[in-house]
Amino acid sequence: MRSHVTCTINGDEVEFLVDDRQTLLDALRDELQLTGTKEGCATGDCGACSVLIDGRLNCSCLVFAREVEGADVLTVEGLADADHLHPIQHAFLEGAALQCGICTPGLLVAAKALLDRNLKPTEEEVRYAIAGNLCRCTGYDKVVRSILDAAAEMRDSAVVS
Amino acid sequence: MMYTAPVTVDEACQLLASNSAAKVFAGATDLLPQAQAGRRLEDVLVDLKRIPRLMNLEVDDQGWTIGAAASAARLAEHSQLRSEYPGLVEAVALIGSDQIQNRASLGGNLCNASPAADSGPSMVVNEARAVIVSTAGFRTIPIADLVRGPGETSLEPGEFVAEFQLDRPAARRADAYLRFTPRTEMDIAVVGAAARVAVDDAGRCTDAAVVLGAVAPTTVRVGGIAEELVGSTFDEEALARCAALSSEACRPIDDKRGTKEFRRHIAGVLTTRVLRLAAERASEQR
Amino acid sequence: MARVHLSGELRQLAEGATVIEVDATSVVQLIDRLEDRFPDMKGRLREGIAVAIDGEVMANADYLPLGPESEVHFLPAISGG
Amino acid sequence: MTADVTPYKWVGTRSIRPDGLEKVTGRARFGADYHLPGMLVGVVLRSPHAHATIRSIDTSAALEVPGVKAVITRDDFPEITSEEAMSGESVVDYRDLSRNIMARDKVLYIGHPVAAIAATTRRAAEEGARAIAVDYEVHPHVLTVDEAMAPDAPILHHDLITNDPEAETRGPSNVGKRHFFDRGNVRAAFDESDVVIEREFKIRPVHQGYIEPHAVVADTDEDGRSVVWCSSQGHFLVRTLTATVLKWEPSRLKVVPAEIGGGFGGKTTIYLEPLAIILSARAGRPVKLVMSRQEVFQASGPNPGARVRVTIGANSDGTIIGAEAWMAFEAGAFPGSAVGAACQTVFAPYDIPNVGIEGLDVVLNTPKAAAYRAPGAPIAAFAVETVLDEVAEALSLDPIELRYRNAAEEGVASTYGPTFKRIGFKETLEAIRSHAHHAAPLKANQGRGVASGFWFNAGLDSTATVNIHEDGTASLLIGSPDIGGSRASMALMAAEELGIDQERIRPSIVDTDSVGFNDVTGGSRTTFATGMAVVEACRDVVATARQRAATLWAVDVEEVEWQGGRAQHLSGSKPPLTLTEIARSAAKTGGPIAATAALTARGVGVAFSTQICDVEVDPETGHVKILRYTIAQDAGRAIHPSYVEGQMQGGVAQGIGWALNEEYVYDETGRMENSSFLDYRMPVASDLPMIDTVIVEVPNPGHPYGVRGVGEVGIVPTTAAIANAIYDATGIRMRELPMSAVRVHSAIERRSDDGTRTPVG
Repeated sequence: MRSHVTCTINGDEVEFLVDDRQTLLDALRDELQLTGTKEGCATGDCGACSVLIDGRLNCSCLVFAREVEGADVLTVEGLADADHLHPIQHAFLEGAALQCGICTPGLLVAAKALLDRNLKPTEEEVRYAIAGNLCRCTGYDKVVRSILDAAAEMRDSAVVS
Repeated sequence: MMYTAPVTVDEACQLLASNSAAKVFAGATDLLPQAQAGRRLEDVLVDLKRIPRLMNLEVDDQGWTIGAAASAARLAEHSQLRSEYPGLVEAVALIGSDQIQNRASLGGNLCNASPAADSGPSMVVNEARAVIVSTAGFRTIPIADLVRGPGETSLEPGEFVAEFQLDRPAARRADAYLRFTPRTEMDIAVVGAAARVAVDDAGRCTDAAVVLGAVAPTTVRVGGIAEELVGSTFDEEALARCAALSSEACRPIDDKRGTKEFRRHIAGVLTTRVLRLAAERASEQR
Repeated sequence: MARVHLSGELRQLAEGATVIEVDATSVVQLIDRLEDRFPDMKGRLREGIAVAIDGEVMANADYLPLGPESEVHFLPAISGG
Repeated sequence: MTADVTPYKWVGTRSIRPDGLEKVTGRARFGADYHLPGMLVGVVLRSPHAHATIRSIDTSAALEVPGVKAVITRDDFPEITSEEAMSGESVVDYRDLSRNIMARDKVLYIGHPVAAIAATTRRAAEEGARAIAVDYEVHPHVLTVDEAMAPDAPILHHDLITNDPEAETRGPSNVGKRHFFDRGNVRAAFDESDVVIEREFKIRPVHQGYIEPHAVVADTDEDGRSVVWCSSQGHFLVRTLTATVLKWEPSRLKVVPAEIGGGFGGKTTIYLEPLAIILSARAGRPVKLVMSRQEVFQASGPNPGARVRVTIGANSDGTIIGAEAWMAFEAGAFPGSAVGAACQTVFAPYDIPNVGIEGLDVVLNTPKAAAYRAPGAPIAAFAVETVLDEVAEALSLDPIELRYRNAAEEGVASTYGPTFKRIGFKETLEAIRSHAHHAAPLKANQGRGVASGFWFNAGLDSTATVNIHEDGTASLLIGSPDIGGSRASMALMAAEELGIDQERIRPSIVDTDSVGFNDVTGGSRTTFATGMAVVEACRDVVATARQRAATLWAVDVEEVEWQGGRAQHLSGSKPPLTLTEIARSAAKTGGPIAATAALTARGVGVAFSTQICDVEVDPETGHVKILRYTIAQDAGRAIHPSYVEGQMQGGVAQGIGWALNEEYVYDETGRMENSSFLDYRMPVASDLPMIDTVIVEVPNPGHPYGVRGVGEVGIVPTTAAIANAIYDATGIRMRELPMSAVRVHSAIERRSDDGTRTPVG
């Protein structure tokens, strides 16, 4: 059965049609052409499909598209403002925290979820916050350092603004 | 397949009563991976997360009421629940990554009835109750009676769990939960062990219980723990005897996550450690 | 004269010789000469083989020049990961 | 310790990678991110049996399913005879490759493709797949090396004869190839040795674990030409392999490289491309085929499982005089595991006079193994580097000192034959010995282990084009897919050659019609070989630019030098001309400025890595925790240090997963029980410490910037370093991978029964 969904995605009011069986991940990628959110496993075990739903970190492959009716969804495409990158995106580039990049969208969204609630994370808190995001290229070292750098930068700019 | 999202308990009950192939869900963190592995989705899926009562998490003098659809993350973030039931919150907080935590529900974790469910042992050791509802009304059962075996609950057709109830903890009583997994996160318990102990002013044990997970078709309440510990100060010999009781009580299987012998041995190791942790917490309380 | 080092299976096919001097200025010429001298080697030096010349292992080495003192080894070709 | 301060302006700096912005904003397009108008969704019907003959396939019902537009089976693919099988020089057997992509007479593993369907929706395609009737005659199957080599084992390929002159039986066998190397007299060496240690090892299959499943979109037109968008480690290789399997002229295929979501060797072959191309031809519409994670585990190319026996003989003064290895690798459904490479690398780091190495390539009813990061070498190193640790203990020698005394260096005849040129093995040993980690204190139940490793690295062929635009910027057209940051390295080398800011250089990975042939991104070759082509093309551009300056100044070109991105006149009498000024007047001085370099990259430099790790073992559960990890590796010259470090850290992290928790678990029917990222346990962020890196730079004389490949050698020593650390912590020698808690604990239990050394603390 196909149904109509309206919700906010990356700040835009969006309407789309889905099959009731379709997951949010498939709807984002196939109906809305937002291919920044990636599929690595479709069983919630790799985190490559991570999005925020009403501020909460979720695997979009474990969410039926219809569940986000009226919700506020954030994907990697919504992280940057018009003309400048989010501090986490900037820190990932500066810190060489990505190689192939397939896990990067999910990691960026997970890092944002962490820093939204805790701007002074320890290394261990960062590691557990991104434990749901598998990366096979980097060994996580530079990813963790970049998230810590982003947190420091956001703390500094928070003080200024 | 049809997706429905009722906003009242009655509406949900009607949906289940009118369609035998309807199935409730909250986080779908077991449902969707199973569908991905080939299991056919039911014709009607009933999303419970829009029913306020099922998302409820509140406490009063009588005790705690936890909506069956409330996410593990909300439970873990509730500071009072964390202080009164640290073990239960530990168990719930171990159900998968942050992504899974924001969806997995207590109701889903228990009703999926996996022998390795992390919330099972803690809910049983804390003598929680499940409030079940259908068009015939509400009924309450001890949590231990909810799960019958792997993938099988005691729910009748048309029934679903609305909420869970927990008493307020007595003074100087505390629980704890530990599990063994190869990875530090994103893993399924090879063995889980929940303990609840109470102590007197001198730190001597006045009550103790251990419930194991992933070592039998359902959770296992280990017999003889209280007899071993009451009156003791959790000395090493007593804890060692409890470990032996736990290993004895297991009816584990060999599977891709562990061998029988390993599970039996780990059940003993975790029993000693979880009792010690619960005892420390109980005596710390004023 | 290229100095061909033989090991294992190739050495058995060359009646146990470990090092052979062969007058050849390219690898394909060297292989022809070896096959003439040791007929059992036919077909063993062309497919799935890499050639090491003076310490450098190369696939597709057929027309590479050989110096008077070149040290040559035949090795199973490998694929990278 | 590392080389002198680099004399370069750009090479050796930590620039932002050119493809970074696309990847952090979600705009980068991977294999599954392409959508074409009218595109159909494809699914593959796979064998439920580990070993069976296909008597018949009836697709009539499938074609009736609404939405199904095409159904293909073995009948849609040309037969490749055994004569045609080895037509190319490469290592590939095209007959086996084509039979792995689509089963012919037999299915040889659960997951083996039997048919493929394209439909307007995924559900229709799946319904179509269910409607196909396949009549199987099931045979007994074999799942391990021991089962496959048993005398009465069922034979997978009746045309597979062991190429072994000494083999008694000459009939069909499951042992395809026998590799055999020897030098000196290893038996005599053992007789003379003061210490001889022989040990057996068992290694389970593991997977490369790339997070992006295989994905392709193919659009075949009425003229029989097809455009293919896919993620791979080499789109030219995809074109060659696919064309050969289809018996098409390669020029009928244009392969467009998508960003690749990790490969590690697993995407240096083809699975879906031929299926999508033929489905598209039959349906007359583009077809997208994407593997599920379960399909990636069950039907792509895991690393072989293996059994290994290693014997090492040494004198009391710490000199190794004899070493012997026997290895049997599980190639999977078709012959062709990495046992040949394992035989060559097993003792390669060491200078050993007497050597005997035997390697068997064994087929069995599991998916055909593919390459995985230094294929074969990690298995061989796990055995050798743990036996070496025992030899060191027997001689009460420091493990690093034992390796140092026997380390190969320039002029040493390697155990795989060729004489070593300048290499940096000893430098990596010294880097670890002098590192703070080596002397740090340890607590109870903690242990420290050391191990070393070698890898060849590859040269092969590359082509690169440099175009200078009228604004003086340069674009690089590159044919090597970039996984780990090679675009950044190319830009840095080009900037150094041209003398302009690296941000004015735009490297892009272009399709098979837009640049000359390039071999695969694998064998740690891209920065070395494709880098060499970029450097040569840039030098042509500089020569042209000097010529144009000479024309502008009306002087002879010998009077013009190129310094810091400017043409300078020897006399100094003319104001220097920047590349931008020269480019702006190019139309007047001879036309556009561009150059292409196409070459076989000669002068490959081999690489070494030495690693040290601390573990804590919970004696009650056998759980192993990695406390600290340090890797030293010879990179020759680090072009982009961050991405060299990234390759080192990535190799170690995969090695840790391999060492502790990763393995294929089959049930008795041959079905993989743990084909998900939940039960195939790769390390998560909270499992690992920071991974400290020491880049050793012993420049490779064969490369303009001294580059040695860095992509693979980092994974080679890791499992042994951890095994040696577990021994140091518990007194237990682990000789089976993975060293899971279950196995470590049962070893602790067994050992405490026989009363030998009890664990520390």
